Amino acid sequence: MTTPPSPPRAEPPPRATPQDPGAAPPALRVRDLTICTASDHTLLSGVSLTVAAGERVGLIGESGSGKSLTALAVLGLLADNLTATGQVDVAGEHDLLARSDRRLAPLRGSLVSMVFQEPMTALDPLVRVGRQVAEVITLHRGPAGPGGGAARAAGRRGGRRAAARARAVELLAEVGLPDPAAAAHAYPHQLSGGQRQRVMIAMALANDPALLVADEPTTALDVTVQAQVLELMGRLVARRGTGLLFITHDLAVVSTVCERVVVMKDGVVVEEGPVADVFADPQHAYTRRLLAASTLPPRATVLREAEPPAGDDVAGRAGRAPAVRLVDVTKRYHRSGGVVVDALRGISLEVAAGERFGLVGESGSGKTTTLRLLAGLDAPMSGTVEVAGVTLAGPAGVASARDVARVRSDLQMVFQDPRGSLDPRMAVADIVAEPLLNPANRRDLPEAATRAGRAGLVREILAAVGLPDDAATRYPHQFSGGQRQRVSIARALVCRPRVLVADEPVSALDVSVRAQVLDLLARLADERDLTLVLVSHDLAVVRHLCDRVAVMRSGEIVEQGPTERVWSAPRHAYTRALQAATPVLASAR
Amino acid sequence: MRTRVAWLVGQVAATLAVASVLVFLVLRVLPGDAAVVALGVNATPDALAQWRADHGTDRPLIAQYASWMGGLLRADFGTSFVTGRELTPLILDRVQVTLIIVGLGMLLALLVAVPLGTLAAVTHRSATGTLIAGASQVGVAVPNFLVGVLLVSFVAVRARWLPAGGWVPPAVDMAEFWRHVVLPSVALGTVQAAIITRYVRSAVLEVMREDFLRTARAAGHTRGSALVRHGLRNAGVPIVTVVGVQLAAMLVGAVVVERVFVVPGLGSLLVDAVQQRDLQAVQSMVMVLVVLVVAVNFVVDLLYTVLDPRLRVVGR
Amino acid sequence: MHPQLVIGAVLVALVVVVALVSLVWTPYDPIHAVPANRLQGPSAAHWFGTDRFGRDVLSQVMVGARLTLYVGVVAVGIAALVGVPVGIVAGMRGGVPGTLLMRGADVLLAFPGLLLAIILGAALGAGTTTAMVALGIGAVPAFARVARSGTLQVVHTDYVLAARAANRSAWAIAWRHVLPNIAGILVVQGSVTYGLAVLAEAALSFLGLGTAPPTPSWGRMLQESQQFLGVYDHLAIAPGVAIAVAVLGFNLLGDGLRDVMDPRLKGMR
Amino acid sequence: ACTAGSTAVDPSPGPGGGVRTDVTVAVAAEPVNLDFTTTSGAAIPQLLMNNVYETLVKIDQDGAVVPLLATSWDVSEDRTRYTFHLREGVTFSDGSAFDAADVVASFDRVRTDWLNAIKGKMDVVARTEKVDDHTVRVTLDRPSNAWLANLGTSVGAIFPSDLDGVDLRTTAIGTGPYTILSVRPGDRIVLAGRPEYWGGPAPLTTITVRYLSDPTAAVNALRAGDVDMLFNAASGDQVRQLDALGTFQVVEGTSTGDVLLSFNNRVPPFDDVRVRRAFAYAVDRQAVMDTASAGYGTQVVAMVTPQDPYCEDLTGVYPFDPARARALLAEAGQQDLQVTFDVPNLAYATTAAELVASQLADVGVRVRIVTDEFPAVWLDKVFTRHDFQMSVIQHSEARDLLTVFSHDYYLGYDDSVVAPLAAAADAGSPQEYVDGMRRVARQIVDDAGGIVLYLAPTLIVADPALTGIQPNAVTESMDLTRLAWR
Ligand SMILES: Nc1ncnc2c1ncn2[C@@H]1O[C@H](COP(=O)(O)OP(=O)(O)OP(=O)(O)O)[C@@H](O)[C@H]1O
Ligand SMILES: Nc1ncnc2c1ncn2[C@@H]1O[C@H](COP(=O)(O)OP(=O)(O)OP(=O)(O)O)[C@@H](O)[C@H]1O
Ligand SMILES: [Mg+2]
Ligand SMILES: [Mg+2]
Repeated sequence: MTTPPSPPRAEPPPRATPQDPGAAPPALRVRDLTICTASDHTLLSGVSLTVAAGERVGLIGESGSGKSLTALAVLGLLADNLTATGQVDVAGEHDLLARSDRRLAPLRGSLVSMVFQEPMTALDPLVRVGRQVAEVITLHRGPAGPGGGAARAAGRRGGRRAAARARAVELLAEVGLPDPAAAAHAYPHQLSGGQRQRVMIAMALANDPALLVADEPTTALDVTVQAQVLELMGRLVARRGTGLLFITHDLAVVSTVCERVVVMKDGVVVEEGPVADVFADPQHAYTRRLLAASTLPPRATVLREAEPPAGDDVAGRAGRAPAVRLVDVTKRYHRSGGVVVDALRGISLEVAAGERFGLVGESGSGKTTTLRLLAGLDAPMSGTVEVAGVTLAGPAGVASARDVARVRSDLQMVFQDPRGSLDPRMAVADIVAEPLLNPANRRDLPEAATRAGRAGLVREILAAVGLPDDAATRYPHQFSGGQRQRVSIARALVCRPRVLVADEPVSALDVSVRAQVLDLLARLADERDLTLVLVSHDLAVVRHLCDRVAVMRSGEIVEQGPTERVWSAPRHAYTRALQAATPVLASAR
Repeated sequence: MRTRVAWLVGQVAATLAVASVLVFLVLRVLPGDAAVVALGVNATPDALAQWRADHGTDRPLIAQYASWMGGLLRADFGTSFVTGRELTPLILDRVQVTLIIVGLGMLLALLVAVPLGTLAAVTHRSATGTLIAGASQVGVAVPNFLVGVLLVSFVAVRARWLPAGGWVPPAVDMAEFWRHVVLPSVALGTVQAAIITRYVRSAVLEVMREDFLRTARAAGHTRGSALVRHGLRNAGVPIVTVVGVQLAAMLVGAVVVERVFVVPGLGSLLVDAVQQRDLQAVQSMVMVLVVLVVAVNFVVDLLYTVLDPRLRVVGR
Repeated sequence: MHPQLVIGAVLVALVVVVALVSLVWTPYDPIHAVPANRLQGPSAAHWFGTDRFGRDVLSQVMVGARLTLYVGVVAVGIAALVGVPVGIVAGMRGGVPGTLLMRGADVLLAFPGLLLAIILGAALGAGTTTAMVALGIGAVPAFARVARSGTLQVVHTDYVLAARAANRSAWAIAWRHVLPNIAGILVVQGSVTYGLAVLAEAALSFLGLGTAPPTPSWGRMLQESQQFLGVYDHLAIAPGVAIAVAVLGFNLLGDGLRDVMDPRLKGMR
Repeated sequence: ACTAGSTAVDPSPGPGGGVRTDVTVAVAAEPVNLDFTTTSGAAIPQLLMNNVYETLVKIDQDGAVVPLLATSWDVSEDRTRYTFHLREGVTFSDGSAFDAADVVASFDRVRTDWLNAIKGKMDVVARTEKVDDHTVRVTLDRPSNAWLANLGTSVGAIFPSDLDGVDLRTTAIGTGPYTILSVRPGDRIVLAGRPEYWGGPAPLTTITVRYLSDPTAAVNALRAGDVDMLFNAASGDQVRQLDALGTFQVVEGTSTGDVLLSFNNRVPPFDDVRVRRAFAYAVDRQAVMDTASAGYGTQVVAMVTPQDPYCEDLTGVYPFDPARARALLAEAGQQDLQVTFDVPNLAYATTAAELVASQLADVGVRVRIVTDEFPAVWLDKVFTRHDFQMSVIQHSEARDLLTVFSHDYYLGYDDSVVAPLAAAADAGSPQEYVDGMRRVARQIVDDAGGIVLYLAPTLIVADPALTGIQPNAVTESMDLTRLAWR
């Protein structure tokens, strides 16, 4: 338990005090916000919160507690089946909920902007990301005011466009995209998860809004980039007096970024106050639980076993055949305009059967690409890929469809982007049951042959990942980001794979749920001898779960070895940088 | 790149070659004898034999095919069995007419259908949406000839604004060309508009719930402008597909409108030639159609990759 | 309930009921000519008037409902059952097989439907079913193209990738992911094809390739009314409205199904 | 029914001072080419005869043979030698002069170059000789009354003697008042008046013949003022509607188009004359005409038109009498008869067929209608292969009674009685000819080899200011030579 010690407080801090009451209206004032579904189910009730100009407020809470809904309601972007009542004022503009879409639109993107939780699906797949960023700028820069511009002269518009493009590239550079000019030219699907997330952030920052709502903006970013982005947001807040509503599950980030924190559970605000106070002296039981779960014990401390064999070179557990073996694998992507991206530049690694292997590294370093190769979803340009005894790719070429199927009957994958990887037309029960429909996948699960048996397994696994009972009959779009991520995990686990490759599986989960899911993974790994290849930008997660870890950067593995060794004695400068940049839950400020 | 071009060219060439054999053979099984049709009811066997010898239809199929192909390769469709006229200028002339009215009709249809279909999708639960959807659905069921007849009777017969039919090539008299081309294009376009509206509505409904539209709105778009700016393009692939299919269908399917407005297009020429069993003309026209349709679909496939970068295969 | 679905179902049911009733009862013999009664407007005795043969239009419209239903089942059925799998396979497989399929479809698309009908008529013998089969085959390429375009987009989604990673076969992906996600546009394709087929049947009958007179057919009634337009409009109105009702019914039903099948549109106002 | 149809209407002069010299005529069927010597079909001679090509003699509106390129002719005693005195000062449209050599060449060419089966009408010619530049002698194998009248049809068309390098399919060189100016396939053929025409300059400088196969399009074109005259381009019902408007002149003439309900006399049940007669009684021919042609047309029952010299009213032979029909069927043992009715897909034919079928049903005959694509399928199936029981089609040729009711023809009519009668009549004196042909017609009607439902009308709807309309189509020709504006 690493709950920061802090002296008990005599009185609660003043609630929602604007920093400078007389000077500026609060960036955001939400009063009594209630959100109901069309079937009159209340999702959010009586939420009130205030963000003063220049204030940074963290919004934390359980997955599915209504954080995203609050944020969406502020911008008037709730899904059509939801209705919001209450009052929302933003930077002097009153009662946004009562406004029509037409009157709200000019405010969005300029006065208030938002970073969406799931960046993978939030970008228009058909438009180059540079243009998407530039569009935000041009949309709001007309002499007729925000959103206007009917009278714009064509010539000036042309000039403004070019300027917006240039500015977009600048923004992409500021959010830390390497080679921003080339990145601006890429389509969303050509970018990694973290890169897309940064594009979203660039869009939100483009017009220096008075209120910035950031919904888990750094879930896909490695800690070094995260630090850079957080610093950028901090600069914006300071420079423009922007109010920041920062939704995150990462308490350490909250403690470094925010001044005040609001805690939600089950659609209500359960606690709020200055970060230091709340973290030091949580009043609500949930907050206490949250803080308790926020630090993960390193695996080494859990598992006082014999140290794995020393040596950083490619090696598996003694005596066991490797479940996964990559030798000198390269992968190159081609983008339009002849741009080539070397996503993997000759990586080699080996994961023994039953081993838990972590993959950390820079955003865009090729982690997802590596996992795709393991699942046989892509073929490398060169090198050998062996999974579960099958050579998926090697000097002899790529494996046959039957071999790939053999691999997949042992291997399941959790995708980095839950939203896109769930068929929007299928109910969750069907999505989760899907792997069970292939007899090859359910060799160890005789009961899965029947419909009822499958339903039972689905119910079980949904409960195990902490989803409510009614989840089975609902559709993906009716869930929160974290809930979708758990659906995606449930799908991968339901048929008890031997190998699990998971791409940021817990990035959207609040720490309490995260603990639950990680426990589940650990238990399965132990019980069933699961081989785990886990990508995470969260070093604590890797340290908690994995035996060995590889650190990637720019398509190369810069360092690999037993987790504790890498943690305690990092050899590569980048590893050290990662470690240094990891935010810690610090209450002392 | 070069291999890709070669692959495409080869593909098209192979398609045309196979199509030519198919078309040629299939037409030989048409019931009815061109000689009898040409010479009519009182023809003597001698006369029939003479006619067949004159027109080469008594030669082995291989020889007939070879001479037809030989002509095609020189862009020479031969002479019609029945009219004795050179087919090449005739068919090209008709193709031009058809392309003009079909093109204009499709343009009109798109100008109407895209906004209307989008509106129907956006308002799909309200009265407006239901009304548009309903109207387009009924529109699909309205026969071309009815639209044509109504247009003629109001615009041409009652009001005498425009001629009831006929055709003046643009090269002859531009003003008259436009006066004659309006009604047939509108008649074609109306029915197409109804059809395409249905597809646009469906395609737009499909993208309407996408997350990126929410992003666009967060960036400052209204619901409508987000849909126009980002939604339509995402709905573009199915729409372009349907436009391609409908264009192909209209090349021949415009025959009803051609009849009502007395437009000398490819459709009516083909129907006449089929009725007269003028196989030389029919097979050449069908080949022209195959070329046009393959071209249209080639463009459609190309547009897919323009519209949707995910469908692009770069560098291969 | 979805209003379009309900209205559509009601209209289709109406057509079905009328068709069934016509099997046992019509006000008059629909094919018996009474020259003395020719070309009468609607009256108490003949609600929809009489045609140029003095036959009761209402009775003909009732009997014509059967054919209209038949058109939908056979023509749209064939087109969908052949075209959709072809399109999906072409979209999922790509490469040489996909190209072959689509180029084949192109040739068929270019092949004039009239020729197809004549050839089939020669091969199978002319008749309603032959005409329907010809129309169905003629509509295959359109279905294939539409299905393929949808498939091309769906196969690039992450959920298809996820299904592949979950070791689902191409069949299963086609059936469970691709088909439902392109169903919307296919439903539209089906309903449009249906509308066009009802009209095309009339054109084919006139060539002797479809339903031979005097069996009533809405399409032919409408077509024959053409020369009476402006004088005996009831001849056009009765079959015209009947066609509109049937097509509208199937379209609304299709649209309704389409919307209902899309969970994302559920619960929306 | 043996009065000739209307003759040219001569409406009183109306207002309107503009002297239009052009006219646009709408016609339904387009010629596939310009060569009726090798291509059959009525559309080519319809356009070209009289207007472009001329013959030695002409059949006038009342069916009489009158001079045209021949100013007069002598017939030898034995009626096998005709001496034609040719008109002088006639030129072809290519500028060459018309003389006896052209006649000889034209007649000879029928035998050598023609493919069109109507060439048979010249079979009786033994030889054609030039007597001098303006006299031609034709010797027949045997006397023939029909032959001279046949000379007034397309088979007697006079071409220039030198046709080297001329493709008749695309060029027409005749002596008529008009010449082909341009052909736009699928659309129109424009005729230009010849100022140097022997009968004086043509009344109009331009005649545009537009081909509007869709009757509705034709009516619209007329009402929109795009065309001035419809020549058989609209259906009977549409003409009734136009007539009711009162803004056009409607002229009904006769034609040579007999709409024939034909039986296959070779096969059961139609090899039994009682069945054929039963059918004749069962069909209400007036009702058929009312339905298929809106009452326009002429009731005849033999394939004889009012202009034919041997016309005789035989309509009373088969009154509409269903009871009699039933009785005859019973007598033939055919109470439960089912027949297949092959109908060409032509509007009038399908309409007539539907009514006929319904009327036959009334006498207990079940009729299955099979629509055959016309011309290809119908010609192949019915005409060539005789694979049918009953059919209906309009026979448009002039004086085709003997052709249709000959044994080899598709009806398979047993002409053993009729053929000798006809031969004798043809060889006899004009009076014997008329009498003989009447007997032939009566015999054919009595045998009910086929029943003429009605004689199709020539329906002309035109601008009231148009004069010179010649409505009676006594030959295939659409005679536009006297068309003029008032
Ligand atoms: N369109 C919708 N229809 C019905 N229920 C919804 C809808 N959207 C969200 N919900 C439900 O509302 C609740 C709150 O969702 P919200 O997205 O705000 O959660 P969250 O706090 O952002 O969680 P996470 O941290 O997992 O993203 C969840 O239980 C979710 O299932
Ligand atoms: N389809 C593609 N076309 C072109 N470039 C691509 C494509 N997919 C990935 N890339 C590029 O390849 C590199 C590696 O991407 P990958 O998705 O493997 O990164 P990652 O390590 O998973 O990053 P993140 O943590 O941000 O998800 C990135 O630079 C990315 O831009
Ligand atoms: Mg959320
Ligand atoms: Mg990734």
